[in-house]
Amino acid sequence: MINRVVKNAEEALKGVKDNQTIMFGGFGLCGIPENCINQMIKMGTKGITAISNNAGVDDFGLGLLLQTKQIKKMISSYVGENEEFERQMLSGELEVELIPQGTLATRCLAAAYGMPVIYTPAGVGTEVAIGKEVRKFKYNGQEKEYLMEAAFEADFAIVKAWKGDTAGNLIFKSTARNFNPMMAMAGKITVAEVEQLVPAGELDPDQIHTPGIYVHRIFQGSHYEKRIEQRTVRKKN
Amino acid sequence: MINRVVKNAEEALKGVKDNQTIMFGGFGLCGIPENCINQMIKMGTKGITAISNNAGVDDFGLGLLLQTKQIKKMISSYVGENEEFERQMLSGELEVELIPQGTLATRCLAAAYGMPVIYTPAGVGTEVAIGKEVRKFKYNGQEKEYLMEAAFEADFAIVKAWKGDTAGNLIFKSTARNFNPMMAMAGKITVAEVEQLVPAGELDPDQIHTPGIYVHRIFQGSHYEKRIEQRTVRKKN
Amino acid sequence: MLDKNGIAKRIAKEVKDGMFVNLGIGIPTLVANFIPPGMSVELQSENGILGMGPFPFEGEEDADLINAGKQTVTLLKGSSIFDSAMSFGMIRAQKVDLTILGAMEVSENGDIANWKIPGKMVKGMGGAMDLVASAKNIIVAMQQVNKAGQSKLLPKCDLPLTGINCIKKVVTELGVYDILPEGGFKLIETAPGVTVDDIKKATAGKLVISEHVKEMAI
Amino acid sequence: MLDKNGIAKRIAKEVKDGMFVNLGIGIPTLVANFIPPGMSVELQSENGILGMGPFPFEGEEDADLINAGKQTVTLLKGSSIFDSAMSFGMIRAQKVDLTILGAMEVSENGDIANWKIPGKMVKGMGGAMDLVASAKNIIVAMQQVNKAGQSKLLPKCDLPLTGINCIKKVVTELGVYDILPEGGFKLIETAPGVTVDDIKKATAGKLVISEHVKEMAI
Repeated sequence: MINRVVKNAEEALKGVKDNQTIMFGGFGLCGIPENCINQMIKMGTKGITAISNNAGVDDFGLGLLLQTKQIKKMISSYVGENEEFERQMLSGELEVELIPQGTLATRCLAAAYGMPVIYTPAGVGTEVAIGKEVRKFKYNGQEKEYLMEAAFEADFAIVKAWKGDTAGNLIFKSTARNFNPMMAMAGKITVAEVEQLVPAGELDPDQIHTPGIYVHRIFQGSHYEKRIEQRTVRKKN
Repeated sequence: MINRVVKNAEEALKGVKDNQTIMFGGFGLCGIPENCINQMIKMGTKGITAISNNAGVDDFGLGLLLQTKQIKKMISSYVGENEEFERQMLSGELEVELIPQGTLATRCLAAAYGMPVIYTPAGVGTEVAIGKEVRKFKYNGQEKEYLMEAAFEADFAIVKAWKGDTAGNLIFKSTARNFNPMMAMAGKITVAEVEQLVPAGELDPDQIHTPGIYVHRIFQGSHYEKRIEQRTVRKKN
Repeated sequence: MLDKNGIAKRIAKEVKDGMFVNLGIGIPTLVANFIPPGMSVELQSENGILGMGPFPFEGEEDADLINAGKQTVTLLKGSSIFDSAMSFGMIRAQKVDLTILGAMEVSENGDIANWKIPGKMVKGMGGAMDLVASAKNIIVAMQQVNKAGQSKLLPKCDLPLTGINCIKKVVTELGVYDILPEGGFKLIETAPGVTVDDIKKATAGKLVISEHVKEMAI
Repeated sequence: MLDKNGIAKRIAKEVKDGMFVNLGIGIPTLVANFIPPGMSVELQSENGILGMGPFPFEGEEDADLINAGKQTVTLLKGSSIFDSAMSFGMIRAQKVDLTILGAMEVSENGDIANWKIPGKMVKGMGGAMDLVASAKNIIVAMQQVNKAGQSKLLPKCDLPLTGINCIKKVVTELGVYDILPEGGFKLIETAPGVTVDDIKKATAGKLVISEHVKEMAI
């Protein structure tokens, strides 16, 4: 067993420098690496190119790193629910590259699986296609056009899992899984914070979502707020 | 919940015709759909193009369908351990397309994930590259050549899982997983035989390896022999 | 004229037994409320759920269990959770039978715009571009006329596109339209109390009046 | 001159703490027996294991748990199981630090042939083509001379290739060779009792004798 444990977020983020590309797991506020985001604020790392499906809200998640203006560029699929984001984007302070959600996921998968490019039909005929190779392929008996999209290159991937073991194996809970497994596999250096860190041997090898070979540093986070963005409920009758 | 249960192998393989392309899950004799293979022998389906990593052994696994000469063509990565196979191949009775194991796996994944083609470096500069597009890409800071490989098209995918539920969700056990999940996702019609079929709701949604949306027919198999190809042990001292 | 629930109710009639369905944010989400109880349908949420259930009871919300609209939801029996690569994999592989989503504009050749108003609003496309590029059957749920009184069924979309030649059917507060392969909105049903004249005024794109136009039965 | 175990023992010295290693069938499999007990190394088996352990005790074999050579094996603490797409995904993504495999022929520019003898033997390439195309560091374990007495270290491979320009090091019963970027087998160590003359006779490809050739210490 190769031990991947580090003490805390500080140790986990050693080597993060200004002007790097960093992936952040999570969908909305669900499954985001809260401890590492807080640590990034402490560190004051600047000029971040953030690959993340969303940008958090004004006062939580990646929104915090927008408030401190540590993010230079966002590569995301959906960035609503964030006024500060909108202000920085419209004023030109923040660079934004919007790409389809499936393209974002699959460009992570491409990096994870050593595929330099993938083809997707998402965005054909739209402004997303500008400057990209368009090529016809047959799939499922249908010929149509596809865009060539490149694997991401990220200096760090920072993800949040539910359980992890000392070998770096990760298990995600419910829809907090989202982008976390692919990003975990896509970083040059992958940092995972987990709610529960257990000794190697406690997790069922058949039930690992992300094998430890992809995870370079793992630690048990603390004080998870797990804020809910849209609390929707029904009444018992 | 959409119910995917059929009674048995006979019902599961309804509609299988001569001269179709069929994927068979398994690696060696590990995780192979024993019940369905036996049913195919009963049915006498001819002219099968089989996509399977291996060809079984002379008297078990796909080897049985070779004995009955039901297979016209094998698409595999490794076909040792099978004398009848070698005889048919050298005599020209059997068409054989050998492709790298990772290429086989990834062409299944491409079908499963709606990617018409993928690029892999496996086989560049070898006879596997003959007639294929070779293209240079940069990945992980390194520029090298890749082959373009197409997603498989299979009329049926036949897989074996450990547990399944009535909604078609699958869980695999240990290395009996191998090619089964990708093939399950890659068939136009996917048939899954399982050792244990349980009611929907009994499996943990976080631990499903193959979601039921990909699995069209599921049944509980019986009389699994699970033969071991290379029994290797050490002595207790 | 239909309200939002009316539009959702009408669309629910397009949902058939055994379908896997993806519902977008807004009116499409309401469709789930009108699927007949006996029908076997599974909802896919592109953040990684198959077999999505209704909102949780008060006090049972789980921050780790949300839908693509970031709302707290529940799981039904037989559900499964997967990562975003697999989620969009199954969308591209056309395993989802029906996609229902909102739009700002739809053109007579089936183009859709729903993610950006240049200079004003840029929330992003989320999963919409993936869905419209791959889905076999796409229905748009929308208001036919915008707040300024302009039709959103157009000869050509003005806003940046989400996808091209992809929409098969549109259901609005006024009627139900099939988009013809050769182009055009073919009116097949009118909403209760709505006349063909009302519809003509509210349709900027090419309108084809079916011989068999009937009033919606909902 | 080394026996198979000797070759494996020498190669084991190339394995470093913290490495993920893929061992091919044959001599490479034996390398696992010579990794020092205190060292943290995880073995990857391309059918879908990380953290592969030794053969099971008699009576504890599990038909569902085999390695890429189809042998019954065990799992160590911290192991994980995955499908073949992920397995070759991590191989292509160069997460495996060291690959050790057998060969029929190696050429002086690092080409390797190990999967086919036309007209005689066609077992298939299995995962070998994927491994040699992607691995950062590949060591070949082989006999330097075939049964007919011919060298298998060649100017150019005669047999169908498995991969090109990929082998970094070769360990045989006679010696250890680095393959030079400009081409050539650079002899760096001789096996006990083997002379440089013995090696010259057994090497058909370009041989470069290092100034610092020494006898292997194993």
